[in-house]
Amino acid sequence: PEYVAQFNARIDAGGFIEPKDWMPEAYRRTLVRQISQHAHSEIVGMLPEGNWITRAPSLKRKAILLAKVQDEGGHGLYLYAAAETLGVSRDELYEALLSGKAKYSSIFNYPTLTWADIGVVGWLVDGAAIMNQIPLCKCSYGPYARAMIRVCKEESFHQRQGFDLLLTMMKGTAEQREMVQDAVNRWWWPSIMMFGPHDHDSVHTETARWGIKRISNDDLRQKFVDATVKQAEVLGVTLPDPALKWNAERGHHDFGTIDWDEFWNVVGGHGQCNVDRLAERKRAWEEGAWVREAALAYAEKQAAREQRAA
Amino acid sequence: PEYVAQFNARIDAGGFIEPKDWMPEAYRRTLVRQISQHAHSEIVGMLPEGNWITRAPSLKRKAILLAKVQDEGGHGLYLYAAAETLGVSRDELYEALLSGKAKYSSIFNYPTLTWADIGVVGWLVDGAAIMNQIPLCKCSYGPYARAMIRVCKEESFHQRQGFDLLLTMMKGTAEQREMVQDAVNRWWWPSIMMFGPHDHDSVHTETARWGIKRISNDDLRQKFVDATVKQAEVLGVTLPDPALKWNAERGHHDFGTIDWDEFWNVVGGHGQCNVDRLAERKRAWEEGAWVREAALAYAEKQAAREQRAA
Amino acid sequence: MSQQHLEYVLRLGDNALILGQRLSEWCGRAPVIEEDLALANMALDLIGQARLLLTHAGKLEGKGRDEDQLAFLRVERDYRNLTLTELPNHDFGRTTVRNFLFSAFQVLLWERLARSTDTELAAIAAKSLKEARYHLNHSAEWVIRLGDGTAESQLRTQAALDYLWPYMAELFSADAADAAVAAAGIGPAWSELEAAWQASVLPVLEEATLTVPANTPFRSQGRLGRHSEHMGHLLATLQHMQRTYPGAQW
Amino acid sequence: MSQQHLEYVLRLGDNALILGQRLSEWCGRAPVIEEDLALANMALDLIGQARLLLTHAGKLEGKGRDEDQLAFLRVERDYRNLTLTELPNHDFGRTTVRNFLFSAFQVLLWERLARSTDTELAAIAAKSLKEARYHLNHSAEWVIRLGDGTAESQLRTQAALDYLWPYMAELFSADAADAAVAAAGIGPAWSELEAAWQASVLPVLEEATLTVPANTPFRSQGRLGRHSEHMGHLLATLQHMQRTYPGAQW
Repeated sequence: PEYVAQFNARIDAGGFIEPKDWMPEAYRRTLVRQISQHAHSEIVGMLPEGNWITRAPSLKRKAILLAKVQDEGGHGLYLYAAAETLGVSRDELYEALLSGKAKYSSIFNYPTLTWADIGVVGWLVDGAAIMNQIPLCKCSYGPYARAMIRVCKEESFHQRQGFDLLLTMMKGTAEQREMVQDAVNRWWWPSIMMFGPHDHDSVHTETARWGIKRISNDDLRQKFVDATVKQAEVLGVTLPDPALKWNAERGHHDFGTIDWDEFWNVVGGHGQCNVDRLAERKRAWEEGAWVREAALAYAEKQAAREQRAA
Repeated sequence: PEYVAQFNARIDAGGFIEPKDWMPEAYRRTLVRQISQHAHSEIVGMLPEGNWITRAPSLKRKAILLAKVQDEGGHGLYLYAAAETLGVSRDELYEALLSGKAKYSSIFNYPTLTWADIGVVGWLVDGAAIMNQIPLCKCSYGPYARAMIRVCKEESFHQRQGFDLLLTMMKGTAEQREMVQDAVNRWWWPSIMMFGPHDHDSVHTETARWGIKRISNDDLRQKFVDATVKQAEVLGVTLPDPALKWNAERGHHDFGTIDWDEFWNVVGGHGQCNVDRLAERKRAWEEGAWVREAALAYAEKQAAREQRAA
Repeated sequence: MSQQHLEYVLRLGDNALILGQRLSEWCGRAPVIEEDLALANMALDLIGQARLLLTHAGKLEGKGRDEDQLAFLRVERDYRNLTLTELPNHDFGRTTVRNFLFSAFQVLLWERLARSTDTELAAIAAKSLKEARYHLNHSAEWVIRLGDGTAESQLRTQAALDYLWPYMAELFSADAADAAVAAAGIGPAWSELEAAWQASVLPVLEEATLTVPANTPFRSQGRLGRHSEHMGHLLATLQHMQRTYPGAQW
Repeated sequence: MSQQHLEYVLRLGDNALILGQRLSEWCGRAPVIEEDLALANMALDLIGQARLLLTHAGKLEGKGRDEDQLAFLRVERDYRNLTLTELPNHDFGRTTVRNFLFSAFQVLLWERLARSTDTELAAIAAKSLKEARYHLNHSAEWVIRLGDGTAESQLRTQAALDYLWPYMAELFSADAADAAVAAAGIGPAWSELEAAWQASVLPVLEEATLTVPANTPFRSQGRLGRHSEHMGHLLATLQHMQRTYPGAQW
C-alpha cells in the first residue's frame, strides 16, 4: 500500500518507473505485452520491406532500404532489451510470437506488391507508427520511454525517405504515378486502422492512468489524417476516401467509415500474409537452430578451456 | 562352353541376346554399367535444360522444352527398365549415381548460360548423342537395342528442334546472333569430346567383339564433325577451331587437337557443374523420401485391406 | 459485355499460365522420376491451354496482342489468375493438393464451357477437359496415398490442405464479370460450380483421412489483379527474357 | 591500358555488387536477429562499395554510363565478378565461410589499393578497408564458432569449405588484365596476394578445427564473364525493375 502510493505519486508527478522500482503486477504484465508486441512488429515488419531489397530499382534505393530494414531489426533488439528489464527473456517472448500466442502489428499482414509500396509503407505506415509512438517517449516506464526516443528519431527519418521515394516516382512516368496511386489506395485504410478501435469501443483506462498511453486512439488518428492530407496534396495523390474533407467547424478533416470487419479479420489471422509471415519467421528460426546450438556449444567449450587454463 | 559357343554364334550371326538367354558375366556387367550410365545421363541431363524452362522466352519454346525434358525422363525410365532385365534394381542403380559411384555423361557438367545454349544442346549435344546411339539400335542385347530405337527417334526430333531454335535466333537481332555464337564457342569442344578418347587410347575390344559397340570413337567423331560443318554453314555460325578444314584426300574434315586434360578433369569431377548437379539430384531424392515412404505404406495398407476383404 | 468476356477468358488463360509456370519449377526435383514426368506433363498441358486461351483473349481484345505479349509483357496488376495458382510449390504435398483442388474445378468448368456460345472457347474447353480429367485422377490418387500413408505424410498433407483451403473461397465468390458472362450464355459463373466441386472433392479428402478445414473470412483477389507477394517473384523469372530483349523473336 | 584499368575496376565493383545482392537475400532469414543485422550491414557496405566502384568504372569507360546502368543493364557476359560471389547462399555456414574467405582477400586488396596511383580508387579502398576488416573479424569469429561448435555445425562448415574452396583458385590465377594493371602501378595482380591470403586464412581454419581441402584443377571464370548457372537467376531478380521500366528514374 505504501509502495502503491509511491508508485502512483511518481506517475502523477510525470516521473519514470525504473526496473528496480516496485510496480504493480498488472502494470508489469501490460508493459511486457505492449513492449514485446512492439518488438515483434519491428521484426515481422522487416519481411514486407525485405521482399523488395533484391529488386530495388536503383543502387541508392537498395542501400536506403537495407539501412532501413537494419534499423528496424535494431529497434526490435532494443525493445526486447527493454522488455527484458521486466524479468522476461527474449527467447521466451520470441517463442510466444512463433507459436502465435503473441501478436504483432496487423499492418504487416498486408503485402508489398510494387516498389511504390515501399514508399507508401515509409510514408503512411511509419507515419502512423510515429504518431502512435511519440507519446510513448514520455511514457512512465523509463527503459521503454528511452527506447522510443531513439526509435522515433529513426522512424521519422524513414518516413521522410518514403516520402522522397514517392515524390521521385510522382515526377516520373505515368506508369510510376499510377503505381503510387495504386499503393496509396491499398494502404490508406489499413494505415488509419493502425490506431486501433474507436475510443468508445476500446478499454484503455488503466494504461492511461499508468501513463503508458497518453493520447486516445481517435485523437491520434485525427492528427494523422490531418497531417497526411497536406502531404498527399504535395505528392499529388488522392486518398481513397470520398468522405474525406475539411470541417472548418471542428478544425479537422472528416473522413469516412472504417471497415472494422476487415480490421478484425486481419487481427484474427485472416489477412493476406498472416500465415506466410509467421511461417517465414518460423522457418528462419528452425533452420538456424544448428547455428544457435553451435554458438552455445562453442561458448561452453571456451569457458571450460579458460577454466582449465586458470 | 556349349553356352559360350551358342552365345558367340548368336552374336556373330547378328542375332539378339534376350534376358533369359545365357550370357557371360562380363557381358552382363558391361551392359549394366553402360545402360545404367546412359539412364543416369538422361536423368541428370534434365537439369541443364530444366534450368531454362521457367525463363523460356516464348510460350511455344517453353512447351517444346517441357516436352523435351519429359522425353528425357522417359528415356531414363526405359533404360532403367532395360538394365533391370539384367537382374539389378532401379533403386540400386540410382543410389550408385547419387553416391558418386556410377558415372553419367560428362557433357552435363557444363552449364547452360543463355537461352542459345538450349538450342546448342539440342543441335550439338543431342546430335553427338545420336551419332553414338544409332549403332546401339543394332547392339546385341535385345532390350537395349529396342530401347535405343525409341530413344534415337525422339533424339533426332530434339536435334531438329534445337537447330530450328538457333535458326530463328540467327535470323533475329545482332544480340541474338552473338548469343548463339557464344554458345557454340562454349559447347563445340565438349561436344566432340563426347565420343570419348581416341581409339589408340581406349580399350573397347570386348564391347566390339560382343556387338555392343560397333563403331569406334574416332570414326563416330569424324562422322559428327563432317555432318556438323555443313549445318554450321546453314546456320551461319563459326565452329571455334581454326584447324577445321576439308581434306579432299581423306574425304573428311580435319580438325584441331582436343584438350584431353580438360576432358579428364571434368570426368574426374572438376567441371563447372559436377558438384551442383549431383547435389540437386540428391536433394530431390532426400526431400522426396517421405513421399516414397507414404506410397509404400499406403500400398501395404491397401494390400492388407484387400486381404481382409477377401 | 465484350470487356467482361475478355476478362473471363484472361482469367482462364492466366490460371493455366501461372500454374503451368509453377509446375515447371519442379523439373528435376520430384520424389520419383515418374512424378517428374507427370508434373512436366501437367505443366505442358497447362502451358498449351494458356497458349490457346491467351491467343483467343488477344483476339477478343482486338489490339493485336499475341499469346507472348499477353503472357510476358503485362504488369502484375493486369494478370487475372487466381491467387491459388501463384502460391509457391512448397513440398510435393502442397503441390499435389493444389493440383487436386484446382483440377477438380477445371474439370467442371471445362465441362460447362464445352457448350459455350463462344465456339472458340468451346473447342479449347473440349480439348482441355481431357487433360484436366487426367490431372484430377492423378492428383486425387496421390492425395489419398499421401493422406492415408505414413504419420508424416498425413501431417504434411493436412498442413497443405489447411494452407490452401482459404484460397479456394476466391473461386466461388460472386463476381461482376462472371455474372455478365453467365447471363450472356458464354460460360458459368464460377460460383455456380461450388456444390459440384464439393461433391467431387470431399469424398476424396475423406478417403484420404483428411479433415476439411473450416471456412474463413479471407478472400484472395488474384483474379481482380490484386496478387500475393509471391507473384512478383514469379513474374521476374517468367518475363526476364522478353523484358531484356524487347521485340526479339524466339 | 585504360581497357584493362576499366576491367580491373569493374571486377572490384561487380564482386561487391553481386555478393551484396546475395547477402541481401538473407533479410529476415538469419538464425538470430543480431546476424540479420550483421548480414544486412555487410550487404549495405558492399552495395556502397559497388556504387563508388561502378561510378568510377563508368567514368573510366567514358560512355556516360552511371552506376545504375552498369549495375542493372548489362547482359550476363559483361559482369566481371568472381564466380564465388554469385553462388547461392545455401545455409548460414556456407554464407559465413564465403564471407570469411572473400573478406580476407578484400582486406589485402584494399590495403594495397589504398596506395593506388588511381587516386579515386585509392580513396574508395581506404573507405572499404575498414568495412572489409569488420567483415573479416565478424565472419572469422563465426567460422571458429561453427567449426569448433557441435558435430553438426562442424560437418556443415567443413562441407561449406569443401564446396567453396575450388572457387578460390580463380582469385589467384594469372590474368592479363591483372598483369597490365600491376605493371602500371594501379594495383596488385591478385595472384600476388595468395601467400598473404593463406597466412590470413589458414590459422583461422585451423582454430576452427577444419581441414583445408586439396586443390583441384577446376578454374571458375566469372571475372572473364563466364559465369555459373546461378548468375542468370540472380540477374533476373536484380534487373527486373530496370528491365521492366526502361529509362525511369527512381
